Amino acid sequence: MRREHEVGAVPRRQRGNHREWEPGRFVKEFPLYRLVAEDGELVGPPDEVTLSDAEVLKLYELMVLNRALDERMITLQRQGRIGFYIGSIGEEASILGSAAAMDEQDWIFPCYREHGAALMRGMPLVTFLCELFGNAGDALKGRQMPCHEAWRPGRFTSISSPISTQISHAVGAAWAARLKGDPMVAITYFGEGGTSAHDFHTGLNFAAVRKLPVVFICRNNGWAISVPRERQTGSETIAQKAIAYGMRGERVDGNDLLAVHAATRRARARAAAGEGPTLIECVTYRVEGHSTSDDPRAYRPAELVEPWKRKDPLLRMRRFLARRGALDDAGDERIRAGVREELQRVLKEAEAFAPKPPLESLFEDVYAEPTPLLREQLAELEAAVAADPRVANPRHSDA
Amino acid sequence: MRREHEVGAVPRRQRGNHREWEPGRFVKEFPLYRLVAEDGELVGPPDEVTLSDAEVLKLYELMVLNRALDERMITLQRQGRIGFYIGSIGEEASILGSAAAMDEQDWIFPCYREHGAALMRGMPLVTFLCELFGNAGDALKGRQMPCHEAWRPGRFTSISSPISTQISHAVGAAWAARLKGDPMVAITYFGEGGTSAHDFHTGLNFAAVRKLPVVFICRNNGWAISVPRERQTGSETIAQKAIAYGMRGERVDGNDLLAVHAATRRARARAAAGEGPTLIECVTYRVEGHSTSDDPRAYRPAELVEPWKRKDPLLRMRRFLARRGALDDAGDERIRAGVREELQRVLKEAEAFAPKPPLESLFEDVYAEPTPLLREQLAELEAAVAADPRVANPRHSDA
Amino acid sequence: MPTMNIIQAVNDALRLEMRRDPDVVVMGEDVGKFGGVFRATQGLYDEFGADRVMDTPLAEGGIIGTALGMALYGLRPVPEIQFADFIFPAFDQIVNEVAKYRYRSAGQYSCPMVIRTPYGGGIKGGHYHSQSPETHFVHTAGLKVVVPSNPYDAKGMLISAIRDPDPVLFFEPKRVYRAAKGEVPEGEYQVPIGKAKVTREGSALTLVAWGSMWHEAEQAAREAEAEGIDCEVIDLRSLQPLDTDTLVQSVKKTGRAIVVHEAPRTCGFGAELAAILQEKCFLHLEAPITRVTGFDTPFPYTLENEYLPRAPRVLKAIREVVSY
Amino acid sequence: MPTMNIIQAVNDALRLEMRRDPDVVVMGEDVGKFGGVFRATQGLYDEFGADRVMDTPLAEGGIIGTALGMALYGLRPVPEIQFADFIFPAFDQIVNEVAKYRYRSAGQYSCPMVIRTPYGGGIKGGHYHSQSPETHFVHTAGLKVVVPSNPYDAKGMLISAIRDPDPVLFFEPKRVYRAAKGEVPEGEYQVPIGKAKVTREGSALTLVAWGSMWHEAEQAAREAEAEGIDCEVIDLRSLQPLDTDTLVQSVKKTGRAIVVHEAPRTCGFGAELAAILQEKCFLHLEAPITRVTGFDTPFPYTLENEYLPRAPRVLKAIREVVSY
Ligand SMILES: Cc1ncc(C[n+]2csc(CCOP(=O)(O)OP(=O)(O)O)c2C)c(N)n1
Ligand SMILES: Cc1ncc(C[n+]2csc(CCOP(=O)(O)OP(=O)(O)O)c2C)c(N)n1
Ligand SMILES: [Mg+2]
Ligand SMILES: [Mg+2]
Repeated sequence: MRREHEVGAVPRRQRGNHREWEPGRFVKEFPLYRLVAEDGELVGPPDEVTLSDAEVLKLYELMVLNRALDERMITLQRQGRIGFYIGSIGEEASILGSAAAMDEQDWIFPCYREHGAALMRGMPLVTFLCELFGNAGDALKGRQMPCHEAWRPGRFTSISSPISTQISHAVGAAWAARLKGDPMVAITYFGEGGTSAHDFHTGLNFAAVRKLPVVFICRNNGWAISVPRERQTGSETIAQKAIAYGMRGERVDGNDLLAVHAATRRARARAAAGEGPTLIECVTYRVEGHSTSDDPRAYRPAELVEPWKRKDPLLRMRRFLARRGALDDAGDERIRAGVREELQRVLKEAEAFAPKPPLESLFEDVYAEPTPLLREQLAELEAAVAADPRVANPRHSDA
Repeated sequence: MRREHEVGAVPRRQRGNHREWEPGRFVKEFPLYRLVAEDGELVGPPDEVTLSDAEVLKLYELMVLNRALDERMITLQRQGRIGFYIGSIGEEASILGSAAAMDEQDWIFPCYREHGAALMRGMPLVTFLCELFGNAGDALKGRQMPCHEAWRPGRFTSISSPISTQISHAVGAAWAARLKGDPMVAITYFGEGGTSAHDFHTGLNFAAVRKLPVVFICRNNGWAISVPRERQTGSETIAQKAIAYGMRGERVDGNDLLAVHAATRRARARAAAGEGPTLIECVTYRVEGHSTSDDPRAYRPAELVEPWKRKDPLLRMRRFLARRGALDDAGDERIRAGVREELQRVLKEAEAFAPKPPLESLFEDVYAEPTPLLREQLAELEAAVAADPRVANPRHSDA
Repeated sequence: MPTMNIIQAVNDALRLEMRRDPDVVVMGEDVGKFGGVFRATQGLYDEFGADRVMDTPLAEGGIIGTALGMALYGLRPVPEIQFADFIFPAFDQIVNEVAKYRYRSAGQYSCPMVIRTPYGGGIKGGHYHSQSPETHFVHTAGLKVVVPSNPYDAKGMLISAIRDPDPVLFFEPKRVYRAAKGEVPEGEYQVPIGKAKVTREGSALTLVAWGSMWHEAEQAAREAEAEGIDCEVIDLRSLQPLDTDTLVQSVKKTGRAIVVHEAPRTCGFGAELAAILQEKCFLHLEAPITRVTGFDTPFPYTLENEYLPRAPRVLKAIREVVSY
Repeated sequence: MPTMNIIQAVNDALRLEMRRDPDVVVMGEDVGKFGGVFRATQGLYDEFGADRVMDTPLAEGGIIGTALGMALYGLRPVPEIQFADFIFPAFDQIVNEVAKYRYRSAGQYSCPMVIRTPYGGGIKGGHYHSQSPETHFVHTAGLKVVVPSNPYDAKGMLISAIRDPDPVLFFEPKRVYRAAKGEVPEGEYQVPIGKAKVTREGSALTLVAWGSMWHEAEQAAREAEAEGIDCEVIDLRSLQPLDTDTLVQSVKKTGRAIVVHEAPRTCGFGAELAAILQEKCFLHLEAPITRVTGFDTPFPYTLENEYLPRAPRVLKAIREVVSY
């Protein structure tokens, strides 16, 4: 390890050299990487395409499912059947393109919009829906808010609400894999708002100083609830933040499934080869409100959204596939109909579960074994429910 | 406010553009700014010199005092007369050059090595020494560890041990000054280890997004206790971290008083003009142990330190002044003798204070007014001391 | 007098204080144009402008750290933490910096600010939109901690908090943000920090609660009354400083006490109250001080009503304590 | 049997566990070549290499966050926080992530780790090298919290903690790091987590303490004995889970109890102990449970001996409680 400062040659008569960043410098230094234009034409180097048409078609199907799922669940929330929903409308390519670029053994550390990646990793749709209901079919025993799923069999980790905490988890897992000699590369997701959080800084710094195998995906969707990207950071691009850590950075058209896939694939390969982590900025847009709790009309003029509707990632892939003769209108309609039916069927299945997990589940999994205190508290709660059913039923209690 | 993503032109057929940083790129992009060479020769553009010879001489005198103070206090600690000391041997130019470049009304948010700046801002030497003793003359009522002084009349804020917490305080004060229309610019200090901390990230991000009047001084002294700079961050320079925030960055020879002063002066001017903050990396070296609690022989080969002893910032200024005919050997000896005498005299003065602040001071300043609980606890403690003098005197108590 | 809910009362207090004192500023995530995710700062951006109603980047540590700097320099910042669950990234700034700044500088500096944050369960928020972390801050010397339960107190205590020379954690009971309505005087008035309120007099036992759970305690007291049990109810309002006198007086009279809070029981503020009351009322106690609280688990989603110490559980405890 | 101090015992436990289980890794600031600022990890770097004894950048949140990721993936990280005062930047990761990971994933994932950190006053550390923040973690469901007072327990409990399936906060009493010496068996052995130890039997009252303050309690008990007061002393060792049975049994016997801890009194762990004991031993109590603790101020520098609840203050309380 070199322990001496590297100061470089010190030029004589050198003038004060504080760096001013001419406007546009980093936009130029990190040009938007794109393979497919909005009209579906392949505009990038064909040898950089990392997906076959059949693979694109499969991902397109998943995008359609993801979109339909989001739309349906937003409706369900409005109907009061679930309490909350947060989805990825408009950001599907950023999520699915990158997740698909990872290998089977790789771990995914999601933010809260990556439900499509959970499904890709084999989480049954019904299990996902049960999580939204928090019912007896929920793999999480009804413990978390909707959209905070976890799916261990698919190495899809547990979602928490606090922003960006997952970033250093990904770094730690990658570090562990390296120590164990496993070929695992971790991928983690966050929004551009999440780059302001503490854990973005420590996560990227730890990863870069150890050259750990991590791919950092920033979904730069322009908004953190009501806060526009310009109020979030003074940097022109998110990608340039990689420089602070001596890490690679890349800016990608986040609505271009192929570009996201190719960039992630390259980042993964470098990470696996011991060349360290990459920060990928997927430039995309949050076309809807932040979540079902939000109404963007209070802070965002509708005109801003319009151009992004035209950049819809599903539309682009549909056009791409159409150009390549891999998907026609009838085929597309078949996919959509299939998705609608599946959703309908699985929704029924999910709603058939008992609405609540059992009482004792409240005290499980706090520790590997319940402590005496928790056993005491369960007994206390059971006695209370027995004494007064209102304990377990708010309708009889609230004023 | 522009709320749309600036994506720039999207080139067609553009190849994957993940940025690799060729080794040395940022060392070149942020060349070390120097005005005076090690032999004392002015090697930078004369019009960039921002100090008269008389001013340099005054700062040189303060550097000599600072050095003598550090050396004397380390001895005092070894003699058991004070409990702890942390100084700035070898880093005097980084600290004093930058502090001197600020205006009278500017606030200083120190790390824990900027005692010279406190003295520059009018903190009486005896008050500083009383803080080290934590005695009845201590302006802090014996509450903090040695070297955690605060000096409100000089707008020198309160030192705390947790690393980098002061950074966002500086940003907040600068923000407040702007809202109030005051021409205040805040300056804050931290080590290169401190750039890994949470508060570095949030502080710089908040400052840049609002273009606040702050000068960030990183004393890159190569070490964070035993952790070398290479284990701290993967970036080649600290200055390049400015890019992540869209902030100006500059790398300066931290052992060159004139260069540090000139760079800070420029940064201050830009900040005051509403052009936003600057991150200045002062490349220097921690020639001694981290503090009196540390023994660097356990982790740092002595050879590493040798070259830096030759780069001593005091020596360089002495040579510079000698070349300019502003200081001869006799003059230098007079300065040193004066400093020795002053230290001796003030030390006596400080040691004359009662060793402890009064008992009731323990309960003051927790709140503006003591709460009933605290009054009760004071009474409890007074009763305990009255009942058993050992309560206030450990020699009678410890096993 | 107009009728307001708690959000409106908070909003009114902020507006009045900002009109009165140009140094009062509001900051946080989404507090600007949007007016806060609960709309507590609605309209302030329009009235006072972007300079005094500041959206910040997404970093609670940065919000509190910069608020501290503002306070040192002479502003009166009122930072909002969007949910109390998200206060932990700012924990170091709050407990190591804000709380200790006056003490460690021996009064040379101080950093008065009011950290507003909605807390507590009952809105189907799961682990991360339901926590009640008040204990952490009560344990930290140098901070004041208040929790109003109704619009009148919310407005009066927020005004007091903003004028207070010390940093105040202002926990807002989001479960009753809109449900708790009441008459609120127009214009400014203060409700002093450090004073509890006896909201119901009784002799059988003392119920102590604050924030959302005060409503459950009141309801339980009403139901107990129907059974002939005559509860005294205390709305604590201020946890630090604590109105020990009011508590002790009540418990010396009733000889029995139940503390109700949402946070997990172990080391919750109920523990402190039990410790103090058994110490100061020892010879008057006819039953142990009893705690009806959240359980020692993370806050659940589906079973949140089972988790929360609502009126039926309080009522059960009342019956047990009076017959001890 | 060799004689060791606490640092040596901790070092021995780490070495043995790292030899036994290749998944055990040590990480933190200065823990590598330097062996930690208190030298608790000395020699581990040479024996196990830079891959298993990892110096990290200066960011406690990053240390705990990455440790969490490592634990998810199957390592057993033992992160060191250099001083307990610096644990707060990691507070969010600890209370919102580490503590809740198993629960929120319903057991799909878990993140066992041992967070070692020296705590407490008495080394002239002032505000930021003296704090005792145990309460915060005891209040947080999902964490275990232990505090050894002597080398034997330090080694045995650290081994237990490393093998524990849950995250454990391991607070090391730095005031007696070197002063507390004792015989420590060679090779591995466990001291179970969740069991208190009666270190002195007596009938007049029960003294409860842990870590450094156990030594003060013991000394006070010795001095009280000279006055004919026969104290029972309990070294709590484990705060969460708590050995309620041992405590209750003792207090039912003696009818009187004093809790001694360094942290500020309000909402300190003594409050929880007082609350539990008055609840479970109500009819046996002959005096209030009394707390001898640090005061509700930041930890001072010069007056630290006045601040700490040392033996003379404990002795005074003993006299008062027995004559209540
Ligand atoms: C620590 C923390 N602070 C605040 C919040 C509230 N919050 C939830 S999402 C969000 C905005 C996130 O924006 P971004 O990171 O850009 O992600 P996006 O929602 O756009 O995908 C905020 C402020 C939170 N969840 N966690
Ligand atoms: C939050 C926090 N973590 C750890 C420490 C212990 N500590 C004190 S100084 C230091 C190293 C700081 O290095 P650097 O920032 O480079 O400053 P330097 O001492 O070199 O001036 C560490 C780890 C601390 N004071 N605060
Ligand atoms: Mg966003
Ligand atoms: Mg350093």
